[in-house]
Amino acid sequence: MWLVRPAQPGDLNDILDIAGGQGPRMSSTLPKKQDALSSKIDQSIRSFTGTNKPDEPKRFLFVLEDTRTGKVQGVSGIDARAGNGQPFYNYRQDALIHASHELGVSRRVEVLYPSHALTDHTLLCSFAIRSDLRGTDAFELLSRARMLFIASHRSLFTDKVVVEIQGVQTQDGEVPFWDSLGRHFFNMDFETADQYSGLLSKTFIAELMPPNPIYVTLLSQAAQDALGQPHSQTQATYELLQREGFRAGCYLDIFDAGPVLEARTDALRSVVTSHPKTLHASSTDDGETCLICGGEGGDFRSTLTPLAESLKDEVKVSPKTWEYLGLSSGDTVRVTPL
Amino acid sequence: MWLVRPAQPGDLNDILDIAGGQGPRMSSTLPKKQDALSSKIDQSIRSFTGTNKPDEPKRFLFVLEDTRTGKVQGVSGIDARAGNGQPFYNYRQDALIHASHELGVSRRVEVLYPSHALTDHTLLCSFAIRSDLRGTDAFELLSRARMLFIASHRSLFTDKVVVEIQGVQTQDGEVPFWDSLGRHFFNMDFETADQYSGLLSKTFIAELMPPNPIYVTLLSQAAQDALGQPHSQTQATYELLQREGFRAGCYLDIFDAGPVLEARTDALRSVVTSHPKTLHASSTDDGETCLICGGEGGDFRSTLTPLAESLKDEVKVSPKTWEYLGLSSGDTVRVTPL
Amino acid sequence: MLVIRPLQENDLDALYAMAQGAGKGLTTLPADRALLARKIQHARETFNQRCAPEAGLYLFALEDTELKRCVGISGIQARVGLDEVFYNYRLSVTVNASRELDVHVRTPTLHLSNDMTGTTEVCSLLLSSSHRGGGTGLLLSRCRFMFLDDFRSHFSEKVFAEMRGVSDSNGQSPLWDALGSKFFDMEFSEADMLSGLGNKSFIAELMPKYPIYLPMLPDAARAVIGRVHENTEPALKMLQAEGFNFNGMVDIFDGGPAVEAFIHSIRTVREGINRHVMIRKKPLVTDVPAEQQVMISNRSFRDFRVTTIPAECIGLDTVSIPADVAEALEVESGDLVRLAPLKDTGRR
Amino acid sequence: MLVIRPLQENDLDALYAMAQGAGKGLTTLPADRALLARKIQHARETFNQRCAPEAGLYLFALEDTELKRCVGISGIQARVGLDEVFYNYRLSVTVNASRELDVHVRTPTLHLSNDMTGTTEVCSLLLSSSHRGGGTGLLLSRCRFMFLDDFRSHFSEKVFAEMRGVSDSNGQSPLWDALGSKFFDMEFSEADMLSGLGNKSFIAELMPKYPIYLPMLPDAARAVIGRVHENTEPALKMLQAEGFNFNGMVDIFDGGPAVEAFIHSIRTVREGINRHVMIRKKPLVTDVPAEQQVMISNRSFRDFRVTTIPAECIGLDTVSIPADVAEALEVESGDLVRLAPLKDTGRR
Repeated sequence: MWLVRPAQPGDLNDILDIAGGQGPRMSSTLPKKQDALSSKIDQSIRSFTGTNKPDEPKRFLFVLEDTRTGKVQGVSGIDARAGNGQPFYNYRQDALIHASHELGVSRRVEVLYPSHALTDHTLLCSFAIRSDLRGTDAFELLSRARMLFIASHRSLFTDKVVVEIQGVQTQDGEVPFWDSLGRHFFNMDFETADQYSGLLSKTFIAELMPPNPIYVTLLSQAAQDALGQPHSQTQATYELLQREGFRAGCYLDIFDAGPVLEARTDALRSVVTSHPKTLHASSTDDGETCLICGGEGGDFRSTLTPLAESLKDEVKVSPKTWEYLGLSSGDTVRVTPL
Repeated sequence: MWLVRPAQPGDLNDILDIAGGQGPRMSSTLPKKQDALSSKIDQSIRSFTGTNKPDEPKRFLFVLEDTRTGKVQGVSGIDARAGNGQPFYNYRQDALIHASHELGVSRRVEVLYPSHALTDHTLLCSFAIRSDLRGTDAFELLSRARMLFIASHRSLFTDKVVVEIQGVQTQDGEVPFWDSLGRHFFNMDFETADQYSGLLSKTFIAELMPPNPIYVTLLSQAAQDALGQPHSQTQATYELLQREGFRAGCYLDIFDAGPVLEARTDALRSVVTSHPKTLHASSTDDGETCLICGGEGGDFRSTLTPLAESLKDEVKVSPKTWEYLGLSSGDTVRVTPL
Repeated sequence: MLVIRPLQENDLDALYAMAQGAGKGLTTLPADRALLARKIQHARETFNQRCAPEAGLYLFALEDTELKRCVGISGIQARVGLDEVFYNYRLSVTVNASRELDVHVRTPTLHLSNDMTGTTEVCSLLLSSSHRGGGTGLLLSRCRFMFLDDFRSHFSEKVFAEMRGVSDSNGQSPLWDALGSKFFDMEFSEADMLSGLGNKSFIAELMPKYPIYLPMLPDAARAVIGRVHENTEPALKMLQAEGFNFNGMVDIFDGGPAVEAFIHSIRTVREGINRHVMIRKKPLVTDVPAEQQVMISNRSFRDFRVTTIPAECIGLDTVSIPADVAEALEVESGDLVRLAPLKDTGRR
Repeated sequence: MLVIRPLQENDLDALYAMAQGAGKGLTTLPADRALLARKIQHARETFNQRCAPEAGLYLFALEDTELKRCVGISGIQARVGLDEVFYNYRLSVTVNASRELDVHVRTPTLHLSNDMTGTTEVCSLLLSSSHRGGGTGLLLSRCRFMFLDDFRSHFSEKVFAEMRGVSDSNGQSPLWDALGSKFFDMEFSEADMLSGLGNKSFIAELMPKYPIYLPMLPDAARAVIGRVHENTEPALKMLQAEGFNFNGMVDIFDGGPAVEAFIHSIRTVREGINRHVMIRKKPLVTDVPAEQQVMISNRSFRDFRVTTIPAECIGLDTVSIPADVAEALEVESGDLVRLAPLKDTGRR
């Protein structure tokens, strides 16, 4: 059985295992170093339990546990406020029309503007899972449990949710957008820059990023082609998020030009479909498989369950599922179809 | 009875009368000079009848006729593509976060970026009406008949519709935003600039507009206060457009910083509610007053009518209304509630 | 004798022929008869002080008095950028540094600039191929500095010249190919010509307004920024010898450099001396090497004349010149004339 | 006797006292003992050539040999902007013109610039109030140009100085109030101090990156751009007399101008001459007016010394100086020394 729950200090090694197997784009929100990851877990626990230090931003980290083995097989996160109190950097792709009436010529000139417009929106992040689970129900559970958490803790989050999708990277690790732009200014390779961007202080981006807008036409062709394109490995994630209601807007990652997806929180599929209902026992283990969650803050749990019956205000679910969720009859749960 | 129909050469003097009574903001799309207005009417006729010259943009001009007197009491327009083949200028208001981690300070810095992003979207424009009709059903007819025209000629228009709302101007004609910004670069008063902007060639804007983004904090307080604020006289228009589904986004007029409202064409209230139906006679003149339209291209007519009965695919309307619309039983019409 | 004088209406044919021969390098004098006629007219009004000083266009003809024909031309524009907008790129540097990460990067950056607006430009130098060599080019170019010196109030303190940038034998400019062509839907030669015709609103309309970071351009384009066309190297050397320096401004199309100098520090100005004319009867060997020649100007605004004489003519207070030279200069005994070496003598 | 020599560790107390007395004008030498000690240490390493030439910081002390105390200081930074990012505003012009509408508008514009990066700066001049007057300030300032001249390879071709901008008696800067304060959540004095401490990443983080159009600033702010504080006017005049000119760069906080000159064209450099030392026995009246004094340097990099002597000591090939002066300069008979007038003599 798959269970999503808040990350705990004991998950450290399992998470490090998973983080190490991920592409570099992840490292900005999921540290690969023990110290950094350990404090991230501590911060997450404080966030779940509402015991944050003064001014400490809320950052939540979830794990996907295989309950048969107790082993963690995936991790996902939410930053309540993108940027965590600092600017959240993106490029905003926009077009200017350069036209000469007299000469009768008109050209669409694409420009990348440095932007912080997504700062303070809720950010889905830190998603990593064992590659053999990609595209399975467990994968969907790990990702969407976050939406259920948002639904059941709505006041902690903003009206808009964003998520960065890894951009184009060649098989030998080259990032065309970085090579054409960022490399010249940061004077380091993509992986190094990406790791630094996981640090709390984004001062180095303010210091090193080109201060003026960038003309797309001056980028290499490979970089132009990569604008707003997701990495092929992210396809399952991308599709899942689209089904959830996320759409690519005009924002791009400053390092690899991957797309930033946006959605209105209250229009997220998981939020719309998962009204709170009272938990009751079903006499059968049959039913369509659904996502279910329950529990407040640090007690939040989410899992997959066959749904025996769903009425207006109550659901009937096998008591086996109750155990995983740590709930009992009469408790409030949220259910959403796969 | 009020009738909205395509403008004709014979409407010239009536329209000039109305245009002369309007605030300056109108003049950019509704010329106050006979020659310019006359060619605008001719271009509109070509647009309605699909006889545009090669590369000539489609621009539609409607009039509100009092059928009892035959006199035109209002005018409204649609540009199929904002900018009409040239750039459509706006400021895009966006924010950068200037934050210093070390100093623990963070400041939201508002910036106005020159933008042409709304170029080629369908633009509602040229709206002018006798002031005593403002807020009446005739006022609503004149404005919304355009949405009905868009609904019945959907392929001529784009997926997004925008409309500029006049910005703040003091009682003695001062435009705070212009005085704080545009005046320094254009070296002319607001009214002059606004009139020039009605010319087909927007070359002078490319030539005279400050080429770089503007920091809001450096504008005068009055100009900052005016950003995105509609002129008090536009309240009825503003509310009507909001009911239609228009929302203010981040775009502002470059001269007076009035808001630019945006809507998805297919989500416009008039478009959503006005499915084509077959016209039949009603035996009564009673019924809720609705907007009705019919006719293709140059034959387009729209008026107010009591709606006797509306079924899935047909409507029953008094034959009196048929006359105004130039339609008869069995013709296709669109009806939408006030 | 070769004499500098203001350009006249009847020089049009000669001017047109020279402009045709010049090819595409000289954008300020395109081979367009109507335009050239207007330029001559403008120059006439300038010398006759019938136009505002800041609108002045001074065009000087080099007349071969035997051929009775204009064989060269050079010009001064009193102030650039008043009638149209004058654009350059300023070659600047953007520094990004992070002490925390020990990174320090300097990025050469082109900023669109109008900063030359209101400055005096020396321009439009053309010389018939038949008359090249022997210091004739020097006379045609440097006579302008004598004029600038004598009539400083008509000009800015600084004067500059734009040098033709690098292009290949087909007229392709590496900078244009990498930058301009991405924004202008035309060939380099067309943009250059349009710009030369003085109608620059298309630049305001089509030019990128934000800075261009050079590392984003290909090597071939970066290499030509601030460099001159090989045909222009002699002209650049001459101006450098006069005291002109690269001022950080480059042409927006081909990246050619602008060089500038304060008028008071131009060598011809610094080395200029005044003498009273004495008409000599003694015969004079005028056919001396360029190194031994000096330019002599009559210091007249309206009827400016310059020719060259052997340096040996110069005395302590006077200069003794043959009658035909005096006639060519329209001076008489006792008139004050200005003298300056024709060629770089190596003294500083 | 007043002698210029490299600053030493034991000058710290005197330096700290002077820095305290200087108030907020001098951001490069804040009254912070630890920082001043580091600066002295840096200068020691520079004179002893134990740091890279481009990282050099040359600090000269003016010692009153009777008081045996440092009574003034002046400095040269070999290259600015290498360790941190060096910011200026470039005062530029944006021209917008429409021929069709007959509009032509020039808008003065401030562009954030790092263009001084890598350039040599003369800086950090402080003089005890007890020793002002009589040309002592000139000696303290101009001795640096003798050093620059003798060791040009350590410096850039151009050298510049930043002049303190206008602020009122409460330390309020009109430009800061209109511009900086809108972006930095702090007082002018705090920003100025932070910048002086050399940690400029807050500037990269908080500074507006896009150009500032001057017409959008209030008159009071526009009026001070490129203008110096009234207390700094004498220093500006001195530098102008040396040949320094405003280079279009102004301070990002208070709008004070930067002035610059090519080393080779600085008056002290141009008027400098070399002579061989002769120790004189004849008595010498040393107490002559500043106009009759010349600076004399020993031309030593590591133990640079300068003092003043009466101009009458200068002979055709030699300079005859008393034994105590020779001792102060650490020179012997036959050594080559450099001489330059202390005060502007009006010659050009």
